[in-house]
Amino acid sequence: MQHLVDIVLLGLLMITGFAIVRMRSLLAVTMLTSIYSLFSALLFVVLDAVDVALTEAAIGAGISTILLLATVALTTEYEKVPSHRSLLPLLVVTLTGAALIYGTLDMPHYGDPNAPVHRHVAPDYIEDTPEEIGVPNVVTSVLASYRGYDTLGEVTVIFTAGVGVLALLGVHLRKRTEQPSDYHKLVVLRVIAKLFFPLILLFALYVLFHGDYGPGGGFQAGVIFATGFVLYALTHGLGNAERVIPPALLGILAAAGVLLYSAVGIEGMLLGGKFLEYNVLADDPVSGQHLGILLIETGVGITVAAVILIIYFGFVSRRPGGADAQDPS
Amino acid sequence: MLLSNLPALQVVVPLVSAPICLLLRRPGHAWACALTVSWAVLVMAVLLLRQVALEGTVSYPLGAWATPWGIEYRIDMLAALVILVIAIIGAVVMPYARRSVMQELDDEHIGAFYTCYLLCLTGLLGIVVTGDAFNLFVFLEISSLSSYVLISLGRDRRALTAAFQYLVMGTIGATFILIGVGLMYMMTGTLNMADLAQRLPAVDDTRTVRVAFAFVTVGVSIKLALFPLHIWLPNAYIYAPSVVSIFLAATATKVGVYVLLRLFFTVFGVQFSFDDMHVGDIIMWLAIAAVLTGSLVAIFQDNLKRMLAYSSVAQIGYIVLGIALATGAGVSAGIIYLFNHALIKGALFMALGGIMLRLGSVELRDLHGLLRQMPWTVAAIIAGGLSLIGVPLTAGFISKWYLVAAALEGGLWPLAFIVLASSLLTVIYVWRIVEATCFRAAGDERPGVREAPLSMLLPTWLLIALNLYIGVDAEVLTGLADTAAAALVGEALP
Amino acid sequence: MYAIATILILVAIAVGLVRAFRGPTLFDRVMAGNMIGTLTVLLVAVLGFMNGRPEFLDIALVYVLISFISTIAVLRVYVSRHDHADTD
Amino acid sequence: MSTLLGHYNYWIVIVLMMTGFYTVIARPNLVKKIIGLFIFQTSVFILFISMAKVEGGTAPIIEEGYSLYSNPLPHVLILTAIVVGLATTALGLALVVRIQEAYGTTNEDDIHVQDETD
Repeated sequence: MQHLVDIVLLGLLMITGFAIVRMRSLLAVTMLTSIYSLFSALLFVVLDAVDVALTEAAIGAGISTILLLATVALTTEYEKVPSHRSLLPLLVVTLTGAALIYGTLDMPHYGDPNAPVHRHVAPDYIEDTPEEIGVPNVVTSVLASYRGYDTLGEVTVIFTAGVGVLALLGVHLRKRTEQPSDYHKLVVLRVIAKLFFPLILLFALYVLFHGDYGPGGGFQAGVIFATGFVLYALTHGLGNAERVIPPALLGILAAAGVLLYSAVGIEGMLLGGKFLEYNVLADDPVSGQHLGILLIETGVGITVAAVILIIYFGFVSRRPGGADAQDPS
Repeated sequence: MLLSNLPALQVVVPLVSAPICLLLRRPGHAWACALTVSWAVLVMAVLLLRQVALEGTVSYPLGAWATPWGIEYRIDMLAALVILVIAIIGAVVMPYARRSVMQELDDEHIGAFYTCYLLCLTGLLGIVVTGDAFNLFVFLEISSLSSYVLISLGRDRRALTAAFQYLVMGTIGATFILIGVGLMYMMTGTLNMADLAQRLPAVDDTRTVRVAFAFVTVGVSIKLALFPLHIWLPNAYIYAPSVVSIFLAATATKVGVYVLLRLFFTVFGVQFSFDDMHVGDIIMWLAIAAVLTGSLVAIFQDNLKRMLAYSSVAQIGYIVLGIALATGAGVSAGIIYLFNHALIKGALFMALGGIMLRLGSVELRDLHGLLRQMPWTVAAIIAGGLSLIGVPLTAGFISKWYLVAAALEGGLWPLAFIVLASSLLTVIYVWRIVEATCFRAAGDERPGVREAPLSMLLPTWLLIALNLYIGVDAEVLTGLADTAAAALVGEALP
Repeated sequence: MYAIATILILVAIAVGLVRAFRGPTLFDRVMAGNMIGTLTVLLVAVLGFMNGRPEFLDIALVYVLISFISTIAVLRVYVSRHDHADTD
Repeated sequence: MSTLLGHYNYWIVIVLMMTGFYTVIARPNLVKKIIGLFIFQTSVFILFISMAKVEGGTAPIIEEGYSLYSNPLPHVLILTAIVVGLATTALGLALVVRIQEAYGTTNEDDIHVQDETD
């Protein structure tokens, strides 16, 4: 059964991919991209990668789609027909693809339990996690502890994106009174959004603190948290959303998350351990690990939520055609 | 405590200071923060080099997890040298940056600028220090993303398109590297480079590993702008703010070369890379093409930044040429070249930044007779140009000397000939600068154009002085480079 | 039982995809996208029960949220401006 | 036949990757290029996750009654890679918005024309 779902989903992905290349309406393409991402997230569920599925859906189908929509709204909606057709791209792609197919011929088969990836390094993570880290979710233990340094890099990457968007687009404050033109038509939506808003934030906290036991963690929580505010901004207007969480605060929060993460690492050094060694944080190693993981996941969540909001505000506070008066360039 | 954690601190200090820099509201404070950190990084780099020279390769397990389960920092002589290059450039460019950035950027962007600079520094250092293939990808992305932002902050609108083009190509390169790392992981089950080196020989006759090798090589070649994947480079250097041109030209591509060395010699091993995959032959031809086309195109450029950018493409060709020889002498020559070229290009772009500040243009026709008004800056350009050509008593001579010697040692006298011939091409474009600035009368008056400020002139001349010093006394550098090269080439021998 | 449900959901997704491709109006695509989102949630739930680990229903919750918000986003951004059919 | 089944996943994934790659290098519209990058990267994620799958295994969250788990390491790597992908997409789109403001177009060919005539 799993195989069937796997095969069908891959087929659907392929069809969607071809449609994305062919279609010229960027709006339609954006929605297909969202569907593409949703399908791949489904595939991740089938392939046992529940954490990844959660993230891909929230990032790919959620945030990326919204960013794409905002960009299409600020630029053109229809892609022009290329003025010249060249065979070179097709040639490059065919060669690259052929090389990859050639490379698959000696690969271990899909799902083979004796493949090298399942024999070296990884089995020890599964075996040692219960006693060394003491959390059931092995993905969390590897992410936050064994390869915690990669995750620090990941937070830095998203922080970089935040700074970049801040520098490129800036976040200009909107007046509260500046409401969407059809504000009065949105009563139902506003009521629902207001009801949902606290629930979404609560759910984000659940995902954050439940990440040790089930799919989830700081990153996913941050995205969900930000999504709640995006919903609020969509229904109540940007000015109101910026009053709830001022853009100036967002920059500080984004930096604070990275600092919290690195502070945990440096604390490990100060206590005589290595950078990011959690064992020394508490009297017994396992509770040290728990504490360390909790703190860094919180740091990740703060930065991710703040940066996604910076990015969102940055995009939606631009006016079509670049009529942003404050911008000198 | 401090010394034993040196490898981690080398990267963590700039990383932590980046968010702090964003929090500092005033542009001056952000600059001070970046300056302090750059010098701290230089001090650490020197200490680290000393440690490596005394004790040999340093390994640092992050999170105290044993390899290959955790991520390892591994610093050998090569890594220590490349860190030193990055640190020197960073430390010299920061005092220089204040004036240049103040003039070229709006106040509101200055905080973000220094934050991105620190992030870029973090990324570049992280790439060099790490002993983990995936961690390399992560830090590569930190440095790339921050450099896209830095480039896009240039005044000209073409900075935006240059940054976009770099973003697209850079991301393709990074994704290729990711695919390659994935395939390597698939065949070995590990991501640690030392562990990979041990486990790859058992599977290196599989088609999967061969494809993995090809993909990582192509991915890295995009990053280091090896011909013909260099098309992102000229525009990125030209339209970026001056400080960014200096920093990226002197460090980013060098780190790309470092990754290539790591890959060929440490991870896959000389035998697989050069005997089985014949990568030496391929990159040698590409390098020759880069040297010739880069120099030729540079001759016809009227914009000095563009001229130097194409010259960079050629110089990268020389460095890769050394690597392609795959002998101890060749690799050593490549490393020396890498080090010296960073100093030369850094100095040259710095001098251009000074001209940009006073003149607002680096078009050749606007520079006529500039020697009178900016004698020190023009002298710096000429000194740097001589070094670029490879005139004796400059660092450029040392690097070319070793390269030619390595080529002759390998019995490749046509190669030596090409190096000499292309140096003649370099003479031509350097002469064009000399002619314009010294022997042409200024067409129209340039009132108010005077020597670049001391804060910019001193760093420029510091690099030039370093250049001349190496030209006279290169023993320390060549000694270290020989050690590094011997370790690389010898490591893979049975 | 679960198997049959899975197959039916997959068929429904494929049908929805056809509408998303063909359009012709924006509303058709929004509708199709929303429908695929809902079906995805169902599929995650069914797969969870089929594999005996229904505690992963958290994922389904996130999908609901995402599907809800992206539909609103599309409509908020475009509907006020687009009342005519777009043709491909 | 076993080669076919054993490699089905990988082959389709390669087709997907190339779809994205083609979109990046062949399409002049900048937004479309970013979408192409997105597809390219997402497909590479599927490649990694496919290699993590163990036949008959379950999600790597330890629980009584299960002994065979899929490989958690690629999951971790891809979580990181997804974030990197988002960062790239966001920056790329921000650049597109600025390019639109500066040039009035997001078509690569038109931008070249404008740059030439400058």
